[in-house]
Amino acid sequence: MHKLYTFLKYTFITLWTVFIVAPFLWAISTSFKDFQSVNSKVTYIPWLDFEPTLEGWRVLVKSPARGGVDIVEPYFNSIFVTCTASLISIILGTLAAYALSRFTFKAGFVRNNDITFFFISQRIMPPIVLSIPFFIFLSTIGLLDSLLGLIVVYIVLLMPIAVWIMVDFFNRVPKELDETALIDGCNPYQAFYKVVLPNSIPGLIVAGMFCIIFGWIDFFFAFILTFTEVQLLPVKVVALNSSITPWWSLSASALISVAPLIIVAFVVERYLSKGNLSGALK
Amino acid sequence: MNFKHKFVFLFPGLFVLIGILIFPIIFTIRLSLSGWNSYTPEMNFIGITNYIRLFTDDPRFWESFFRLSFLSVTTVILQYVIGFALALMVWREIKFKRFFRVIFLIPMMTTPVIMTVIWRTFFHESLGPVNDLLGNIGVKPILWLSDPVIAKFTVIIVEVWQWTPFMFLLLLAGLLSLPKEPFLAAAIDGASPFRKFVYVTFPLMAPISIGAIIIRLIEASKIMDTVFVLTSGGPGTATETSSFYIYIKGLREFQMGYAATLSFTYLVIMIISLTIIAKVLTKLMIKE
Amino acid sequence: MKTIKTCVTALISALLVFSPVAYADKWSDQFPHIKTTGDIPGECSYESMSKKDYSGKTLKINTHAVPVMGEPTALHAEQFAKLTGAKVDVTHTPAGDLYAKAMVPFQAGQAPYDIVFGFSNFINDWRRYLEPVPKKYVEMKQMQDVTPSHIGVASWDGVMYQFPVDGDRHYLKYRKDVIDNPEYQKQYKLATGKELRVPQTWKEYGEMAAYFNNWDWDGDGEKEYGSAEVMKKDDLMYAAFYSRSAAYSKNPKTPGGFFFDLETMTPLINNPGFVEALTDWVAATKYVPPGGINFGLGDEIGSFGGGQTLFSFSWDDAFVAAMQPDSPINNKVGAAQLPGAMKVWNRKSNSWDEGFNQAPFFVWGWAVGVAKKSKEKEMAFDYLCFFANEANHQADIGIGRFGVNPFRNDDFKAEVWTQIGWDKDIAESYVDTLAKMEESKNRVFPLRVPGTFEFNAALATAAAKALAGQLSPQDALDEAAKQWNDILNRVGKDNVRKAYSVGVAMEDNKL
Amino acid sequence: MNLIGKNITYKPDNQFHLNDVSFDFKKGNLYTILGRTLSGKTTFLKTIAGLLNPDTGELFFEDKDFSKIPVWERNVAMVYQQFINYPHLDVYENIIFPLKQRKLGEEQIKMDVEDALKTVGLVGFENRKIQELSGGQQQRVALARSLAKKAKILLLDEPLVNLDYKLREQLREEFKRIFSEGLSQDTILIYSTTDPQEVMELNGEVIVLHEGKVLQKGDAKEIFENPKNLKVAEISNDPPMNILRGNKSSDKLNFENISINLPAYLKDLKSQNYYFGIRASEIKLDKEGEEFEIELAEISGSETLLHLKKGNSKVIALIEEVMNFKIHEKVKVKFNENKFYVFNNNEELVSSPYGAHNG
Repeated sequence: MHKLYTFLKYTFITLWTVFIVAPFLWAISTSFKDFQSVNSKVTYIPWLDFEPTLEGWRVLVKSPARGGVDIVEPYFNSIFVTCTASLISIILGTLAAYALSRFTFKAGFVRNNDITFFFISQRIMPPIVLSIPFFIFLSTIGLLDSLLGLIVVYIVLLMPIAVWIMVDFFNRVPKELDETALIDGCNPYQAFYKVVLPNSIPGLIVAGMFCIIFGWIDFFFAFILTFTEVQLLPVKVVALNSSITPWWSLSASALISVAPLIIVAFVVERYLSKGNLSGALK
Repeated sequence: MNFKHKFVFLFPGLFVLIGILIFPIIFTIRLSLSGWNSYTPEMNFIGITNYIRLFTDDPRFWESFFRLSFLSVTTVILQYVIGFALALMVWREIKFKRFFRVIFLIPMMTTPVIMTVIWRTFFHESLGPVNDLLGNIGVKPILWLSDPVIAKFTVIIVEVWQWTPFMFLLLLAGLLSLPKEPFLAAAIDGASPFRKFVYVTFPLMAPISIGAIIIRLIEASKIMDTVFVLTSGGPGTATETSSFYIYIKGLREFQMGYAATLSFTYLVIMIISLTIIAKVLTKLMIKE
Repeated sequence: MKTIKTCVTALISALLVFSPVAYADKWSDQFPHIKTTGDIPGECSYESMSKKDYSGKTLKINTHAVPVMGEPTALHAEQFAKLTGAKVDVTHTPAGDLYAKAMVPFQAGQAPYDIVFGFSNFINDWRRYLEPVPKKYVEMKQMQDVTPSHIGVASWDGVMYQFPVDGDRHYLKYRKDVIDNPEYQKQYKLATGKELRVPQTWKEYGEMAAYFNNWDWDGDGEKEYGSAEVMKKDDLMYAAFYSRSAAYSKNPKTPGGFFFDLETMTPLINNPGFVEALTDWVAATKYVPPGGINFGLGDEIGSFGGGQTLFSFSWDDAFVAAMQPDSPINNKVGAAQLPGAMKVWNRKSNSWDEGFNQAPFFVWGWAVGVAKKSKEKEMAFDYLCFFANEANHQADIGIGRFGVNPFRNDDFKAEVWTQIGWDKDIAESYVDTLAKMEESKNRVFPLRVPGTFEFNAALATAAAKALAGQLSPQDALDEAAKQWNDILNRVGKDNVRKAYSVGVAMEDNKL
Repeated sequence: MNLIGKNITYKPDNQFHLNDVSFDFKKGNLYTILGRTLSGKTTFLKTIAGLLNPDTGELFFEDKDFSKIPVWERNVAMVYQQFINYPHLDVYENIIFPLKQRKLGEEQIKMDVEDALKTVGLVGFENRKIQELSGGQQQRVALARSLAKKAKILLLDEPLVNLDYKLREQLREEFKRIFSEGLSQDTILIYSTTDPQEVMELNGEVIVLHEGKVLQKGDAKEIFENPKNLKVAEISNDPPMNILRGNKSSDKLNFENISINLPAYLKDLKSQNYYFGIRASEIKLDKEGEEFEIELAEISGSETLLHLKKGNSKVIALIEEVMNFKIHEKVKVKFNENKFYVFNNNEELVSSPYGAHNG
């Protein structure tokens, strides 16, 4: 019985791993192909099935005038926008989450839960709903096609995530902890940053991770709200999608775009293993 | 606790959010009462004409909505079941634990709109590896993207691949934070693994599960990039979802006023149904 | 005087083009792109542009993804910047989003781009935001060589809004190595009792495609299929449908509209002609490669260009791509006009007119305009003029991935194509095909009216439902026609009629 | 100079947490709040600390309106039943935290901390992480932090309840010592508990709290000997006092199935129905006694608790040694007839074996 369970367990894990890895392997293989190797028949292994070429990768750094896309600048733009927006969202979101977790708010029929739901409900709106209003909004305040404008929009996108995770997290931090700090002579701000914050690092890491992921993978707002000054990575990559789709460079860019976040995966896993995140996620 | 300081904590975030959102929301509502389109880009007032059109003469929207419900509920259930199973398996000691945990997390780090392009080549009916490999064992080409029924499941496969890690992470973290005592008690009672799961693990995980399911439902209901890249809503309208339909009406056909009507209606329906779902789940999963 | 001058320059340029040796001048040294021809004198030649000074100014352009149109845009931008000192920012956008990407800021009263690329059928929605091409460009020599059809496509009611940089039409591509193969001709005759030849009608096309479907007819160990077509909804697929419908529905005896009856504004798309075409098309789902029902233009080009199918019909790109030196079917493809039909619907008599009918479809193609709100209009037009100057154009049309296709009389010469390595008979059949389309008096132009997108999207949705087997062709088109009526009511019949009459005038050879 | 509360009521969500509570606490004294879980003890302490604002009522300390002073300026200290320390700081940093907050000089801080550590017996643990300490040690750290502060009001909210039996006993002993040595005459010490034994041992002024209401105030002995009513009698005894419905006849106390000779001190009682209370420790095994059936036998420490039943009468007896019984076994027990408390139908004390008579 136990042996059977172990066998099934490892089988399932192996199958799932194969399922997860398969598209990446396919992307790696495809990124070294050319038009011929993609379009005439199905090929898998370089040298054996097809003659590999680095063209797909070269396209990513070449100038568009020579048929490339030059993703270097967009890459750094994406990192900058994602990190800045995440940071601001985490700061504002954590403050709000702390308030919602610790204090009682009443205004008419509105209670804490309603305010929390208001925050989270922002995630319900599909980007398409907001894209046009945001366009008008940003053009009114003169932030279209700017990093700042994108950051403003991403804050709306990311703050709900930060609030959601941090409210949960703070609800699990005994409120006696902050009460003790108050009694020990801290005013509420001091209690927050001297005591609550240092003990919320796991929560902040998870919230930060989710913010970074959801900021990094956004395509729609970056697409609608930028023109020539600022370009983000996903938009640039999608712009590879010409009438003849260059599967090879798309594959290469897919691999490159996931790379920085794999680091995030390792960080999260490390904290998970140490058990530090346990309290962070509900 | 109740201090006036509480407002200093809440208001920056709240007001930033409201400040950024108030205009878009009012704008959307106003836009939904106008006939703004590509040829008359004006904020004229046409009353509830758009709403009448939506409720009396647009079966495609409602079809897309029910399709969306099917897709998001199915994917979220699959993600939950698989994510829970995976989390249980790498919860306790297992060989290469850390390796598996990292691997299981990675799909959600990929940009859907880019990754789905890879999936499209992957499921390409004549030039993709899946049908080719299946062909080697004698399976006829499966119409992954062009059969109205199978295409839905292809979308589900891709969504499950992308977002199961999200469930997995939340549930694994939940498992790791469970108190040890109930498990000790169960072990002393000599409960079988199955009974232990049903009577100890699952009830303890119920609140976490509800949170994770609701958040995933919210996210899954926005499903659009996948459909857009994978099938463009086709074949026919077989994989069109609400947000993709709104996208078509808004940014392809440029019926801005009508798209705003769809958006607003969609939003209201979603908020109501998610509230109900949250209530029902709480009833079902948490025994008083 | 002017005529003489034109003739002389044309002669000179012709000489330059056809001289077998690479022409070396100071410009081609600096810009290897034009090494075959060197600079060709003209209003917007390299020489003329180098005299302009736009330093300190920035030109912003939104164009299609690299490489199709995107690469030449960027390339010429780089050259233009070098010549004039201007800074040129180019962004690339997938085809499906070009419309929205320009339209959103247009409607918000913004002009983030000086130059916007799009498709020629955007003209009606875009023209109120576009600056008409100034007289001096319309009248310049470079423009004189553009064929009347393409001047028509770029203009609205006699005013040119789009700067001609590309010419587009749908035509048939076939595998010469099969159709002209005596073995297969015999085999086909034996099996079907019919001739294997370049299909003259859609029925022949279908029969041949069905016969050469799902077996390895080129001996490469892989199965080949009958036809690759754009069937994926919203991805230009309605163009494919119009191409298939033209022969059945464009009756030279009944002028006054192809999509609508101009007098009554009744949608015609559910008449028996269109239904017949859609029935053909539904049958075609049987002889496309697996997944072919979900092919976009890229898939079609990849599939045919990769040697997977016998036929394909759409834009030039697939043909030029297939003829690239590194293509596996290089010099194995032929071009021909779209198939015709042995009957055509007569909506006046409400019956079929028997007899062969063929109608070329001048589908929309790449088009580009200058934003009215742009602050750099002069520079923008200079750029476009430079983009399309003769030296650049000659170099661009030979590069398949650029997506720049013939639209000048000079392009319809076989030598242009043999020079880049095409077999002579292929080059001849190609230019002959294109020229015949230009000459045809039974042409169909794309729908360009307010709400074009809605009309096309409604039709595409209906056709896609038919292809997917969700509806019968008649029901699908009835549904589309009903939606067309709804859209007409929303937009206003008179608005649509007014705009549509411009296109109908071209079709009826009145412009 | 006292801590005075007047008519304090706290009633969030329409439920009383504090119901018209008044008190007058003097410096240098120990006050114990006795009450069941959810009786309002924590609310009471938090109100004094300033963590909660009562809906009505006044609070004065040193003749100042205490309610105007925010919690962080009140100079109180509080130890929770959960072991609350700052997990990101080590033991030493934990203890100096409030001192640094008050910006005391370094020398002063050092001395205070050493004193505090010595008092709670944690010398040598300065650099330990909080998570590395046992529950009892964690609670000592919390106590040390409160002591080092030399606060004018020290609040202890069931500090021992989450410790195991042995530690509790041990720490309780130490508390007695600490309270007598380590506290200045300036300090008001308020200690809340559910455990009557603790109240007895700490021997301070007692306030019995139930559902937010003060039921009785007085010293421990007074509460024990003269519980004002049935509720106080239940709360102030562990196990709770056995309550039996019965009547008094001329020479007997009659309960269902049982009758007992009338003790002398109840002679003057009117003959009618009463509630009779008797402590578990006053029911003894005795061969002469009534026969009861054992429903449950619990062994706790060195004692055995017997849940007994006869007909519908149920009582608990406390045997002060460890004995083994079988369930449903029959035993004979005797009630100490001199230890009956009598409550009237309004549940008020009428007569106590210790002399108080209220009518």
